Amino acid sequence: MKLFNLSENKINDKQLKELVLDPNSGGFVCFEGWVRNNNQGKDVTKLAYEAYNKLAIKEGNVIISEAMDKFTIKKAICTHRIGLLEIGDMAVWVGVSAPHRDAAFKACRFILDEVKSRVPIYKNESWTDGESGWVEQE
Amino acid sequence: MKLFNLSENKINDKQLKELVLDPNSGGFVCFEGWVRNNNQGKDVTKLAYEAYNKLAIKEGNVIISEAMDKFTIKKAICTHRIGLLEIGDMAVWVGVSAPHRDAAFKACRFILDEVKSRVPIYKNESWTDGESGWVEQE
Amino acid sequence: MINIKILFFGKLKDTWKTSKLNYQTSSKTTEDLYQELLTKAIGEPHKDSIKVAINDEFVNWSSPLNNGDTVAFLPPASGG
Amino acid sequence: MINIKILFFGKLKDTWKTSKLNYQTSSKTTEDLYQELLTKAIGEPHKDSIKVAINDEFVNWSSPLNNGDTVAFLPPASGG
Repeated sequence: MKLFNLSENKINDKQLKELVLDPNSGGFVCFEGWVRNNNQGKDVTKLAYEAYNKLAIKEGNVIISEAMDKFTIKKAICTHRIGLLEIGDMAVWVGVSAPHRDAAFKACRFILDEVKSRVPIYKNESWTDGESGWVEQE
Repeated sequence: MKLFNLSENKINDKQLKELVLDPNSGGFVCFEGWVRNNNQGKDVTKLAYEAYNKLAIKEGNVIISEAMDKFTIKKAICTHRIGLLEIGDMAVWVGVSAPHRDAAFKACRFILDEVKSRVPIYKNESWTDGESGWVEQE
Repeated sequence: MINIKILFFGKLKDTWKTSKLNYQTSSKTTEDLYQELLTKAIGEPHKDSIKVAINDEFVNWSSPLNNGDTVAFLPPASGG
Repeated sequence: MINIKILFFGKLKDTWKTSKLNYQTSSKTTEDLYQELLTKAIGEPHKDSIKVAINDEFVNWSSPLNNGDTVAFLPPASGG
Protein backbone atom coordinates (compact mmCIF):
# COMPACT_ATOMS: atom_id res chain seq x y z
CA MET A 1 0.00 0.00 0.00
CA LYS A 2 1.24 3.48 -0.81
CA LEU A 3 1.76 5.80 2.15
CA PHE A 4 0.43 8.86 0.35
CA ASN A 5 -2.89 8.44 -1.40
CA LEU A 6 -5.69 10.41 -3.00
CA SER A 7 -9.24 9.44 -2.11
CA GLU A 8 -12.43 10.17 -4.00
CA ASN A 9 -14.47 9.02 -1.00
CA LYS A 10 -14.65 10.21 2.58
CA ILE A 11 -11.31 9.71 4.32
CA ASN A 12 -11.43 6.76 6.71
CA ASP A 13 -9.21 8.22 9.39
CA LYS A 14 -9.83 5.38 11.86
CA GLN A 15 -8.47 2.87 9.38
CA LEU A 16 -5.49 5.07 8.54
CA LYS A 17 -4.70 5.51 12.22
CA GLU A 18 -4.66 1.73 12.73
CA LEU A 19 -2.01 1.54 10.02
CA VAL A 20 0.17 4.15 11.72
CA LEU A 21 0.05 2.85 15.30
CA ASP A 22 3.20 1.04 16.38
CA PRO A 23 3.74 -0.88 19.64
CA ASN A 24 7.29 0.43 20.01
CA SER A 25 6.33 4.05 19.47
CA GLY A 26 5.00 5.99 22.40
CA GLY A 27 3.95 9.03 20.40
CA PHE A 28 1.33 9.62 17.73
CA VAL A 29 0.55 12.99 16.15
CA CYS A 30 -2.11 13.58 13.57
CA PHE A 31 -3.40 16.53 11.61
CA GLU A 32 -6.84 16.73 10.08
CA GLY A 33 -7.90 19.48 7.72
CA TRP A 34 -11.64 20.05 7.24
CA VAL A 35 -13.67 22.12 4.82
CA ARG A 36 -14.63 25.27 6.69
CA ASN A 37 -17.78 27.28 6.05
CA ASN A 38 -15.59 30.29 5.33
CA ASN A 39 -12.20 31.01 3.81
CA GLN A 40 -10.31 34.23 3.26
CA GLY A 41 -13.41 36.23 4.20
CA LYS A 42 -15.86 34.48 1.87
CA ASP A 43 -18.71 32.12 2.81
CA VAL A 44 -18.03 28.75 1.25
CA THR A 45 -20.87 26.42 0.19
CA LYS A 46 -18.76 23.58 -1.15
CA LEU A 47 -15.43 22.92 -2.74
CA ALA A 48 -13.72 20.62 -5.16
CA TYR A 49 -10.16 19.40 -5.16
CA GLU A 50 -8.68 18.47 -8.48
CA ALA A 51 -5.31 16.77 -8.75
CA TYR A 52 -2.82 15.71 -11.36
CA ASN A 53 -3.33 12.24 -9.93
CA LYS A 54 -0.27 10.33 -11.10
CA LEU A 55 2.18 13.09 -10.29
CA ALA A 56 0.43 13.90 -7.01
CA ILE A 57 0.71 10.33 -5.74
CA LYS A 58 4.33 10.12 -6.87
CA GLU A 59 5.28 13.43 -5.20
CA GLY A 60 3.30 12.68 -2.04
CA ASN A 61 5.18 9.43 -1.57
CA VAL A 62 8.50 11.19 -2.14
CA ILE A 63 7.53 13.54 0.71
CA ILE A 64 6.76 10.64 3.06
CA SER A 65 10.13 9.08 2.19
CA GLU A 66 11.86 12.36 2.91
CA ALA A 67 10.11 12.52 6.30
CA MET A 68 11.19 8.96 7.13
CA ASP A 69 14.81 9.91 6.33
CA LYS A 70 14.75 13.26 8.06
CA PHE A 71 13.04 12.35 11.34
CA THR A 72 13.27 9.38 13.72
CA ILE A 73 9.76 8.13 13.11
CA LYS A 74 8.24 4.68 12.72
CA LYS A 75 5.31 5.15 10.37
CA ALA A 76 3.72 8.01 8.46
CA ILE A 77 0.64 8.12 6.28
CA CYS A 78 -1.15 10.91 4.44
CA THR A 79 -4.35 10.87 2.41
CA HIS A 80 -5.80 13.82 0.53
CA ARG A 81 -9.40 13.90 -0.60
CA ILE A 82 -10.24 14.86 -4.19
CA GLY A 83 -13.52 15.56 -5.98
CA LEU A 84 -16.50 17.40 -4.53
CA LEU A 85 -16.47 18.03 -0.78
CA GLU A 86 -19.14 19.37 1.56
CA ILE A 87 -18.65 21.68 4.56
CA GLY A 88 -17.28 19.60 7.42
CA ASP A 89 -15.72 16.94 5.20
CA MET A 90 -12.15 15.99 5.90
CA ALA A 91 -9.83 17.24 3.16
CA VAL A 92 -6.52 15.88 4.41
CA TRP A 93 -5.26 13.49 7.09
CA VAL A 94 -1.64 13.12 8.20
CA GLY A 95 -0.61 10.67 10.93
CA VAL A 96 2.84 9.89 12.30
CA SER A 97 4.04 7.51 15.01
CA ALA A 98 7.45 7.87 16.64
CA PRO A 99 9.29 6.85 19.78
CA HIS A 100 9.50 10.48 20.86
CA ARG A 101 7.09 13.37 20.59
CA ASP A 102 9.46 15.87 19.03
CA ALA A 103 10.01 13.78 15.89
CA ALA A 104 6.30 12.97 15.64
CA PHE A 105 5.28 16.64 15.73
CA LYS A 106 8.00 17.78 13.35
CA ALA A 107 7.40 15.01 10.81
CA CYS A 108 3.64 15.55 10.81
CA ARG A 109 4.10 19.27 10.23
CA PHE A 110 6.75 18.65 7.56
CA ILE A 111 4.54 16.26 5.61
CA LEU A 112 1.56 18.61 5.77
CA ASP A 113 3.57 21.66 4.70
CA GLU A 114 5.31 19.85 1.85
CA VAL A 115 2.08 18.29 0.60
CA LYS A 116 0.42 21.69 0.57
CA SER A 117 3.25 23.29 -1.34
CA ARG A 118 4.51 20.53 -3.64
CA VAL A 119 1.72 18.09 -4.44
CA PRO A 120 -0.27 19.20 -7.51
CA ILE A 121 -3.72 19.48 -5.94
CA TYR A 122 -5.95 22.45 -6.71
CA LYS A 123 -8.83 23.85 -4.70
CA ASN A 124 -11.92 25.26 -6.38
CA GLU A 125 -14.36 26.94 -4.00
CA SER A 126 -18.02 27.74 -4.49
CA TRP A 127 -19.28 30.77 -2.55
CA THR A 128 -22.71 31.87 -1.31
CA ASP A 129 -22.74 34.65 -3.94
CA GLY A 130 -23.02 31.91 -6.58
CA GLU A 131 -19.51 32.45 -7.85
CA SER A 132 -16.70 29.95 -7.75
CA GLY A 133 -13.00 30.05 -8.42
CA TRP A 134 -9.55 28.59 -7.99
CA VAL A 135 -8.09 29.41 -4.64
CA GLU A 136 -4.44 30.29 -4.09
CA GLN A 137 -2.48 28.95 -1.16
CA GLU A 138 -2.98 31.05 1.99
CA MET B 1 -16.69 20.38 31.98
CA LYS B 2 -13.03 21.03 32.69
CA LEU B 3 -10.68 21.08 29.71
CA PHE B 4 -7.91 19.27 31.51
CA ASN B 5 -8.86 16.08 33.30
CA LEU B 6 -7.40 13.01 34.93
CA SER B 7 -8.98 9.67 34.11
CA GLU B 8 -8.79 6.43 36.05
CA ASN B 9 -10.33 4.57 33.10
CA LYS B 10 -9.24 4.13 29.50
CA ILE B 11 -9.16 7.50 27.73
CA ASN B 12 -12.13 7.88 25.37
CA ASP B 13 -10.32 9.76 22.63
CA LYS B 14 -13.27 9.62 20.20
CA GLN B 15 -15.47 11.43 22.69
CA LEU B 16 -12.76 14.00 23.46
CA LYS B 17 -12.26 14.64 19.76
CA GLU B 18 -15.97 15.35 19.29
CA LEU B 19 -15.66 18.04 21.96
CA VAL B 20 -12.73 19.70 20.21
CA LEU B 21 -14.09 19.77 16.64
CA ASP B 22 -15.34 23.17 15.52
CA PRO B 23 -17.16 23.99 12.28
CA ASN B 24 -15.27 27.27 11.87
CA SER B 25 -11.89 25.69 12.35
CA GLY B 26 -10.22 23.98 9.44
CA GLY B 27 -7.40 22.45 11.42
CA PHE B 28 -7.21 19.80 14.12
CA VAL B 29 -4.02 18.45 15.66
CA CYS B 30 -3.87 15.75 18.27
CA PHE B 31 -1.17 14.00 20.21
CA GLU B 32 -1.55 10.59 21.79
CA GLY B 33 1.01 9.08 24.14
CA TRP B 34 0.91 5.34 24.70
CA VAL B 35 2.62 3.00 27.10
CA ARG B 36 5.52 1.46 25.21
CA ASN B 37 6.96 -1.98 25.89
CA ASN B 38 10.31 -0.34 26.55
CA ASN B 39 11.63 2.90 28.00
CA GLN B 40 15.15 4.19 28.45
CA GLY B 41 16.55 0.78 27.55
CA LYS B 42 14.44 -1.28 29.95
CA ASP B 43 11.61 -3.68 29.10
CA VAL B 44 8.43 -2.40 30.69
CA THR B 45 5.67 -4.78 31.81
CA LYS B 46 3.24 -2.18 33.15
CA LEU B 47 3.21 1.23 34.69
CA ALA B 48 1.28 3.34 37.11
CA TYR B 49 0.70 7.08 37.04
CA GLU B 50 0.08 8.74 40.35
CA ALA B 51 -1.00 12.37 40.58
CA TYR B 52 -1.56 15.03 43.15
CA ASN B 53 -5.09 15.12 41.79
CA LYS B 54 -6.42 18.50 42.91
CA LEU B 55 -3.29 20.41 42.04
CA ALA B 56 -2.83 18.48 38.79
CA ILE B 57 -6.32 19.37 37.56
CA LYS B 58 -5.87 22.98 38.60
CA GLU B 59 -2.47 23.32 36.90
CA GLY B 60 -3.60 21.46 33.78
CA ASN B 61 -6.48 23.87 33.33
CA VAL B 62 -4.14 26.84 33.82
CA ILE B 63 -2.04 25.43 30.96
CA ILE B 64 -5.07 25.14 28.66
CA SER B 65 -6.00 28.76 29.50
CA GLU B 66 -2.47 29.88 28.71
CA ALA B 67 -2.67 28.08 25.36
CA MET B 68 -6.00 29.76 24.55
CA ASP B 69 -4.42 33.17 25.27
CA LYS B 70 -1.15 32.49 23.51
CA PHE B 71 -2.40 30.92 20.27
CA THR B 72 -5.31 31.64 17.93
CA ILE B 73 -7.15 28.41 18.61
CA LYS B 74 -10.81 27.53 19.09
CA LYS B 75 -10.82 24.60 21.47
CA ALA B 76 -8.27 22.54 23.36
CA ILE B 77 -8.65 19.52 25.59
CA CYS B 78 -6.20 17.30 27.43
CA THR B 79 -6.78 14.18 29.50
CA HIS B 80 -4.10 12.25 31.37
CA ARG B 81 -4.64 8.71 32.55
CA ILE B 82 -3.80 7.78 36.15
CA GLY B 83 -3.66 4.46 37.98
CA LEU B 84 -2.40 1.17 36.57
CA LEU B 85 -1.83 1.03 32.79
CA GLU B 86 -0.99 -1.86 30.50
CA ILE B 87 1.32 -1.83 27.46
CA GLY B 88 -0.53 -0.17 24.60
CA ASP B 89 -2.84 1.87 26.81
CA MET B 90 -3.13 5.55 26.07
CA ALA B 91 -1.46 7.66 28.76
CA VAL B 92 -2.26 11.14 27.49
CA TRP B 93 -4.42 12.74 24.80
CA VAL B 94 -4.17 16.38 23.64
CA GLY B 95 -6.43 17.78 20.92
CA VAL B 96 -6.61 21.31 19.51
CA SER B 97 -8.79 22.86 16.82
CA ALA B 98 -7.87 26.14 15.14
CA PRO B 99 -8.60 28.09 11.98
CA HIS B 100 -5.00 27.65 10.84
CA ARG B 101 -2.57 24.77 11.12
CA ASP B 102 0.32 26.68 12.61
CA ALA B 103 -1.59 27.63 15.76
CA ALA B 104 -3.04 24.13 16.08
CA PHE B 105 0.40 22.47 15.95
CA LYS B 106 2.03 24.98 18.28
CA ALA B 107 -0.75 24.92 20.86
CA CYS B 108 -0.89 21.11 20.91
CA ARG B 109 2.86 20.92 21.44
CA PHE B 110 2.75 23.67 24.08
CA ILE B 111 0.05 21.93 26.09
CA LEU B 112 1.83 18.59 25.94
CA ASP B 113 5.20 20.04 26.94
CA GLU B 114 3.77 22.11 29.79
CA VAL B 115 1.68 19.22 31.11
CA LYS B 116 4.73 16.98 31.12
CA SER B 117 6.86 19.53 32.97
CA ARG B 118 4.37 21.28 35.26
CA VAL B 119 1.48 18.97 36.15
CA PRO B 120 2.27 16.87 39.24
CA ILE B 121 1.91 13.40 37.73
CA TYR B 122 4.46 10.70 38.49
CA LYS B 123 5.30 7.59 36.52
CA ASN B 124 6.18 4.33 38.23
CA GLU B 125 7.36 1.60 35.90
CA SER B 126 7.53 -2.15 36.44
CA TRP B 127 10.24 -3.93 34.48
CA THR B 128 10.74 -7.50 33.28
CA ASP B 129 13.49 -8.01 35.89
CA GLY B 130 10.77 -7.76 38.55
CA GLU B 131 11.95 -4.36 39.76
CA SER B 132 9.96 -1.15 39.64
CA GLY B 133 10.72 2.47 40.24
CA TRP B 134 9.87 6.12 39.77
CA VAL B 135 10.89 7.35 36.37
CA GLU B 136 12.41 10.76 35.73
CA GLN B 137 11.38 12.89 32.79
CA GLU B 138 13.31 11.98 29.65
CA MET C 1 6.98 19.52 -35.96
CA ILE C 2 5.98 17.18 -33.13
CA ASN C 3 2.60 16.20 -31.76
CA ILE C 4 2.14 16.51 -28.01
CA LYS C 5 -0.64 16.55 -25.47
CA ILE C 6 -0.88 19.54 -23.12
CA LEU C 7 -2.54 19.51 -19.69
CA PHE C 8 -3.51 22.62 -17.73
CA PHE C 9 -4.37 22.51 -14.04
CA GLY C 10 -6.11 24.79 -11.55
CA LYS C 11 -6.37 28.42 -12.58
CA LEU C 12 -4.31 27.73 -15.71
CA LYS C 13 -7.43 26.01 -17.07
CA ASP C 14 -9.06 29.46 -16.99
CA THR C 15 -5.97 31.10 -18.46
CA TRP C 16 -6.09 28.86 -21.52
CA LYS C 17 -9.82 28.06 -21.38
CA THR C 18 -9.10 24.35 -21.57
CA SER C 19 -7.73 21.51 -19.48
CA LYS C 20 -6.45 19.26 -22.26
CA LEU C 21 -5.14 19.99 -25.72
CA ASN C 22 -3.70 18.00 -28.60
CA TYR C 23 -1.07 20.29 -30.04
CA GLN C 24 1.43 20.47 -32.87
CA THR C 25 4.54 22.51 -32.29
CA SER C 26 8.06 23.20 -33.49
CA SER C 27 9.14 24.28 -29.96
CA LYS C 28 12.20 22.41 -28.78
CA THR C 29 11.93 22.94 -24.99
CA THR C 30 9.29 23.44 -22.33
CA GLU C 31 10.19 27.13 -22.19
CA ASP C 32 9.82 27.62 -25.96
CA LEU C 33 6.44 25.91 -25.76
CA TYR C 34 5.35 28.08 -22.85
CA GLN C 35 6.27 31.29 -24.67
CA GLU C 36 4.38 30.06 -27.71
CA LEU C 37 1.31 29.24 -25.61
CA LEU C 38 1.37 32.67 -23.94
CA THR C 39 0.13 34.20 -27.20
CA LYS C 40 -3.10 32.22 -26.69
CA ALA C 41 -3.45 32.93 -22.98
CA ILE C 42 -5.85 35.21 -21.15
CA GLY C 43 -3.38 37.21 -19.07
CA GLU C 44 0.34 36.57 -18.76
CA PRO C 45 0.95 34.07 -15.97
CA HIS C 46 4.60 34.33 -15.03
CA LYS C 47 6.45 31.07 -15.47
CA ASP C 48 8.32 31.57 -12.17
CA SER C 49 5.15 30.56 -10.35
CA ILE C 50 4.47 27.62 -12.66
CA LYS C 51 5.90 24.11 -12.64
CA VAL C 52 6.13 21.97 -15.72
CA ALA C 53 6.01 18.20 -16.04
CA ILE C 54 6.59 15.82 -18.93
CA ASN C 55 4.98 12.36 -18.83
CA ASP C 56 4.11 12.61 -15.13
CA GLU C 57 7.55 13.78 -13.97
CA PHE C 58 8.53 17.29 -12.94
CA VAL C 59 11.08 18.72 -15.39
CA ASN C 60 12.76 22.10 -15.82
CA TRP C 61 12.27 24.87 -18.36
CA SER C 62 15.11 23.71 -20.57
CA SER C 63 13.86 20.14 -20.87
CA PRO C 64 13.53 18.97 -24.49
CA LEU C 65 10.19 17.99 -26.02
CA ASN C 66 9.68 14.77 -27.91
CA ASN C 67 6.93 13.61 -30.19
CA GLY C 68 4.12 11.99 -28.16
CA ASP C 69 5.00 13.72 -24.87
CA THR C 70 2.34 14.85 -22.43
CA VAL C 71 3.31 18.26 -21.08
CA ALA C 72 1.57 19.58 -17.97
CA PHE C 73 1.57 23.15 -16.67
CA LEU C 74 0.96 23.42 -12.93
CA PRO C 75 0.20 26.56 -10.93
CA PRO C 76 1.12 26.69 -7.20
CA ALA C 77 -0.55 23.82 -5.34
CA SER C 78 -3.49 24.62 -3.10
CA GLY C 79 -4.21 21.32 -1.38
CA GLY C 80 -4.76 20.88 2.34
CA MET D 1 4.20 24.44 67.52
CA ILE D 2 1.70 23.81 64.74
CA ASN D 3 0.13 20.63 63.43
CA ILE D 4 0.31 20.07 59.71
CA LYS D 5 -0.16 17.28 57.22
CA ILE D 6 2.70 16.48 54.85
CA LEU D 7 2.34 14.79 51.45
CA PHE D 8 5.20 13.26 49.47
CA PHE D 9 4.90 12.36 45.79
CA GLY D 10 6.81 10.22 43.31
CA LYS D 11 10.33 9.34 44.29
CA LEU D 12 10.06 11.54 47.41
CA LYS D 13 7.84 8.78 48.84
CA ASP D 14 10.94 6.57 48.74
CA THR D 15 13.13 9.35 50.15
CA TRP D 16 10.93 9.68 53.23
CA LYS D 17 9.50 6.14 53.17
CA THR D 18 5.97 7.51 53.39
CA SER D 19 3.39 9.32 51.31
CA LYS D 20 1.44 11.03 54.08
CA LEU D 21 2.45 12.25 57.50
CA ASN D 22 0.76 14.07 60.38
CA TYR D 23 3.50 16.28 61.76
CA GLN D 24 4.14 18.75 64.52
CA THR D 25 6.70 21.47 63.86
CA SER D 26 8.01 24.82 64.97
CA SER D 27 9.20 25.62 61.44
CA LYS D 28 7.88 28.96 60.20
CA THR D 29 8.32 28.53 56.43
CA THR D 30 8.29 25.80 53.81
CA GLU D 31 12.09 26.05 53.61
CA ASP D 32 12.55 25.65 57.38
CA LEU D 33 10.28 22.62 57.25
CA TYR D 34 12.17 21.12 54.33
CA GLN D 35 15.53 21.49 56.11
CA GLU D 36 14.03 19.90 59.21
CA LEU D 37 12.65 16.99 57.17
CA LEU D 38 16.02 16.40 55.45
CA THR D 39 17.34 14.97 58.73
CA LYS D 40 14.82 12.14 58.32
CA ALA D 41 15.41 11.60 54.60
CA ILE D 42 17.21 8.80 52.80
CA GLY D 43 19.59 10.83 50.64
CA GLU D 44 19.61 14.62 50.26
CA PRO D 45 17.19 15.61 47.49
CA HIS D 46 18.10 19.14 46.49
CA LYS D 47 15.22 21.56 46.93
CA ASP D 48 16.00 23.25 43.59
CA SER D 49 14.42 20.27 41.84
CA ILE D 50 11.44 20.14 44.20
CA LYS D 51 8.24 22.17 44.19
CA VAL D 52 6.24 22.82 47.28
CA ALA D 53 2.48 23.37 47.64
CA ILE D 54 0.30 24.40 50.55
CA ASN D 55 -3.37 23.42 50.52
CA ASP D 56 -3.36 22.46 46.81
CA GLU D 57 -1.62 25.62 45.58
CA PHE D 58 2.00 25.95 44.50
CA VAL D 59 3.89 28.26 46.88
CA ASN D 60 7.52 29.31 47.24
CA TRP D 61 10.19 28.40 49.77
CA SER D 62 9.58 31.45 51.95
CA SER D 63 5.84 30.84 52.30
CA PRO D 64 4.68 30.79 55.94
CA LEU D 65 3.14 27.70 57.51
CA ASN D 66 -0.10 27.79 59.47
CA ASN D 67 -1.69 25.31 61.80
CA GLY D 68 -3.81 22.81 59.88
CA ASP D 69 -1.99 23.31 56.54
CA THR D 70 -1.37 20.45 54.13
CA VAL D 71 2.14 20.80 52.74
CA ALA D 72 3.09 18.79 49.65
CA PHE D 73 6.59 18.15 48.31
CA LEU D 74 6.70 17.43 44.59
CA PRO D 75 9.64 16.10 42.56
CA PRO D 76 9.89 16.93 38.82
CA ALA D 77 6.75 15.76 37.04
CA SER D 78 6.98 12.69 34.81
CA GLY D 79 3.59 12.54 33.19
CA GLY D 80 2.98 12.01 29.49
